Amino acid sequence: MAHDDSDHHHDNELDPMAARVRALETILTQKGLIDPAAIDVIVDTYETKVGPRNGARVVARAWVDADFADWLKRDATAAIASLSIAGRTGEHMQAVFNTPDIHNLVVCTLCSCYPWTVLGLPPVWYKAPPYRSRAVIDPRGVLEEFGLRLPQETRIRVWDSTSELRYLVVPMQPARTEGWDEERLAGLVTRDSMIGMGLALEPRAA
Amino acid sequence: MAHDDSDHHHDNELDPMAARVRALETILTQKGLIDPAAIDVIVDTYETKVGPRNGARVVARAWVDADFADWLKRDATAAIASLSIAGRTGEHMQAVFNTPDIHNLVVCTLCSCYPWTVLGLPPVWYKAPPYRSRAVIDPRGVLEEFGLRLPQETRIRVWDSTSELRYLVVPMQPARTEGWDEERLAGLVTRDSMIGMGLALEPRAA
Amino acid sequence: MNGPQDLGGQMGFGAVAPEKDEPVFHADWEKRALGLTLVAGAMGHWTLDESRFFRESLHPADYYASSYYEIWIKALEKLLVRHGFVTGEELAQGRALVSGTAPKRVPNASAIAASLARGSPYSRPMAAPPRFKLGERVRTKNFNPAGHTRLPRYARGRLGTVDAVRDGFVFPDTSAHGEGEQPQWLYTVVFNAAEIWGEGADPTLTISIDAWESYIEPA
Amino acid sequence: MNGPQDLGGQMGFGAVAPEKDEPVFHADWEKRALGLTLVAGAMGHWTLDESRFFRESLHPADYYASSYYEIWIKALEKLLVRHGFVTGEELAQGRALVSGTAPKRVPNASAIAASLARGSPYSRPMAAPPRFKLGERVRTKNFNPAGHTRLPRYARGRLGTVDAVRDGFVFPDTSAHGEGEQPQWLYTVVFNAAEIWGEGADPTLTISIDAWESYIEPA
Repeated sequence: MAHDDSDHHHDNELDPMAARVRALETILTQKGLIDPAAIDVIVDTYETKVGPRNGARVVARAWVDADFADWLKRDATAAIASLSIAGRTGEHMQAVFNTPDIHNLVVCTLCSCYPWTVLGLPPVWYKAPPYRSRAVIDPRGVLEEFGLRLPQETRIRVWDSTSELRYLVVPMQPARTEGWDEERLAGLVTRDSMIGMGLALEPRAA
Repeated sequence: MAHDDSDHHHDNELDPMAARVRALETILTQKGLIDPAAIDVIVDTYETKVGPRNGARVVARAWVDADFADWLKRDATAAIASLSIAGRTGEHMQAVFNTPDIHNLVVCTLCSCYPWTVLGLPPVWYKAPPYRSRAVIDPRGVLEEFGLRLPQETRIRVWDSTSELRYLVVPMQPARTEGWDEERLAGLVTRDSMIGMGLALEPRAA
Repeated sequence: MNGPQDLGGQMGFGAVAPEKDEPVFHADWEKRALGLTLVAGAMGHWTLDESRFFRESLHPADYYASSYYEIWIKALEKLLVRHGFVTGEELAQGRALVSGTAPKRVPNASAIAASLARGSPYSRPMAAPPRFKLGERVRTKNFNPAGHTRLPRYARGRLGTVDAVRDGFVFPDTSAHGEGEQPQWLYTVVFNAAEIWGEGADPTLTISIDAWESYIEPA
Repeated sequence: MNGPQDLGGQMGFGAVAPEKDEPVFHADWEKRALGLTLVAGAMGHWTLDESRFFRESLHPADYYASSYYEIWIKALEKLLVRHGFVTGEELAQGRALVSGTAPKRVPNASAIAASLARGSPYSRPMAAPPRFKLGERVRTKNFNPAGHTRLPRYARGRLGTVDAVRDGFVFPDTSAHGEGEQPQWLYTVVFNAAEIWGEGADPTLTISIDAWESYIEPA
């Protein structure tokens, strides 16, 4: 069995999906098709190591270092790798930069493509039909539900992730943060702002 | 209550939809919004009076009477009414005639529009997603699932019932039925053949 | 709306499954569902188009998991709530609790029998002549309204031919939303399958829709 | 395929519902579902594209009623059966009953850690130069394959502009069906919203997709 007995205490009433996944892991383990310890590694990686703090480091670096920002624009995969951030679903990165004129938004209408290396695993709303169906036809409406009302003259560019390219939105640096160091700036960079569903935090809110 | 006690014997274990409909009828009756006897009339009408035998009479008449066929082509509603067939969802009839060159097929991709007065209530498959999704893109595939393989050179015309017009397909008269009377011919006209999902029966099969 | 009802060309629903010697109804509740839908509609508070809009507004997961009479009943409940005839609490408890909207009419058995026999035409006299003529090349418009429309997604922005000029007909896109009948000329417009489905389309196939005048423009 | 996955522009799914302080996983089974999907894929018997095809091949009612990890698990079961690793009977009983396909490899914890850190690039060297150039006007093709494709329905037959010429990339439409990588040049193609959504489209909106070379043709 894939789990030791201590796991079973809180599973007295397994919900159907929990039971189904447990059964599948059991079968595959009994057949020697998988190593359950490999699953533990995956879970630990995305639960504790890889997440939006990676992306925030990239964005903060781009804010303070114009050369890095330029590199990120030209070759995001290499620029990001220079910060020791790389791996699965980060193989082909594209960084897209918000400006006063244009706001970038990322969606995967066909499944749930998302840049794991810089943002971790996607939130449920990113993978669910409401966002995937509406982001390409009514992005302003969706943004307003997230509390972000863009000026009417701001252009919106939606990037539908239909290939293995993965998009990272670089939000604009908030005003009154000149001279801040990278770590402090990174604290302003939310996950949603790197999908385009928000802005970087204002200094007072950070 | 809308039902007398005798109804309850076989309802000891109502399925959820049966319970839901029963509850709705109860509420509407208690509020005086409906007359349950009016429902009985509707059920009786479509269970015993209105059905594909109506359409078969129309088709058989068109086979034996060229003037009627011509009238049916020009003004199906009036021609059909001349046989005392009229009513709900038969207000705006169109008859479309199969020939050796063209086979007509009717679908309602958006809901379940169907010519009740001539065909009765639609079968489940006509209302369900497989037929509604496929009839407009792969009619040959659907026809083959119904056992009808049309010659490759036969053109297919699919009529998507997007308005209140209702389409009746007039199948070709089978060979070797010359001189048959209308009633006998009507026996060859299946419901499916009047949707375009079949042909009229061959004499030997009738 | 681009809702679950707009099925033309969608895939993944499996084989068409005709039933041998299919009965008119598969359960007693289906009979009552049909009747309830018709008699409640006969109160005269909503149009057929509004009924359709409520059906297609079911969540897609619900729509695709439901039989057609289930869809009818779920939409009917919402219509009755929307028009103030019943409350969610009444539906939950299965009995009348409060008074609601007064019905315009409550047809009895003979009134319903007469109305079934009579039908209710949707054609309307038109003051202006039709804009398009038989054989004319036209292009359907491209639009994606949140409200009701009878122009399927597969047939938008497509080049076709006017195959028939019909009559003036009640316009579903307004009639569904309490905005009146606003009748328009109706046309049957026919398309080659290749115009709609592109590469790999059946070369022997043509498809027609019935299109209200505002759905089309000169090609 | 025009399956349930092709959601762009569909309606009726309700509001986007972000969750405050959302955890990475909502239940322990989600952790195992993620891990199982990745380690089973690491056996090397199917491609990412084939996984996606199996997910979008779920019945639409099932797809729309399922959370994303549920979709993953349902598709994984089908993949494992399809490739002979498990049987339906084993899934029903929850235990191994028969021997099945021998796996090409069974990565252990350190192999998986290395593979997560390394990733697996989908770019491929191309012998021929790209057919289209930056800024060129192109039209996406119209096709409706029964198999896997990454050209969404909303973006078919549309006039756009090449916004970027990327690299050669594995072609999903063949890779999903055991027909090889057949890499093609990949482009980012951008469209005005009015080209896609027609009347009433947001005039400030542009939308781009990543399109393989065979998806587009000169405008």
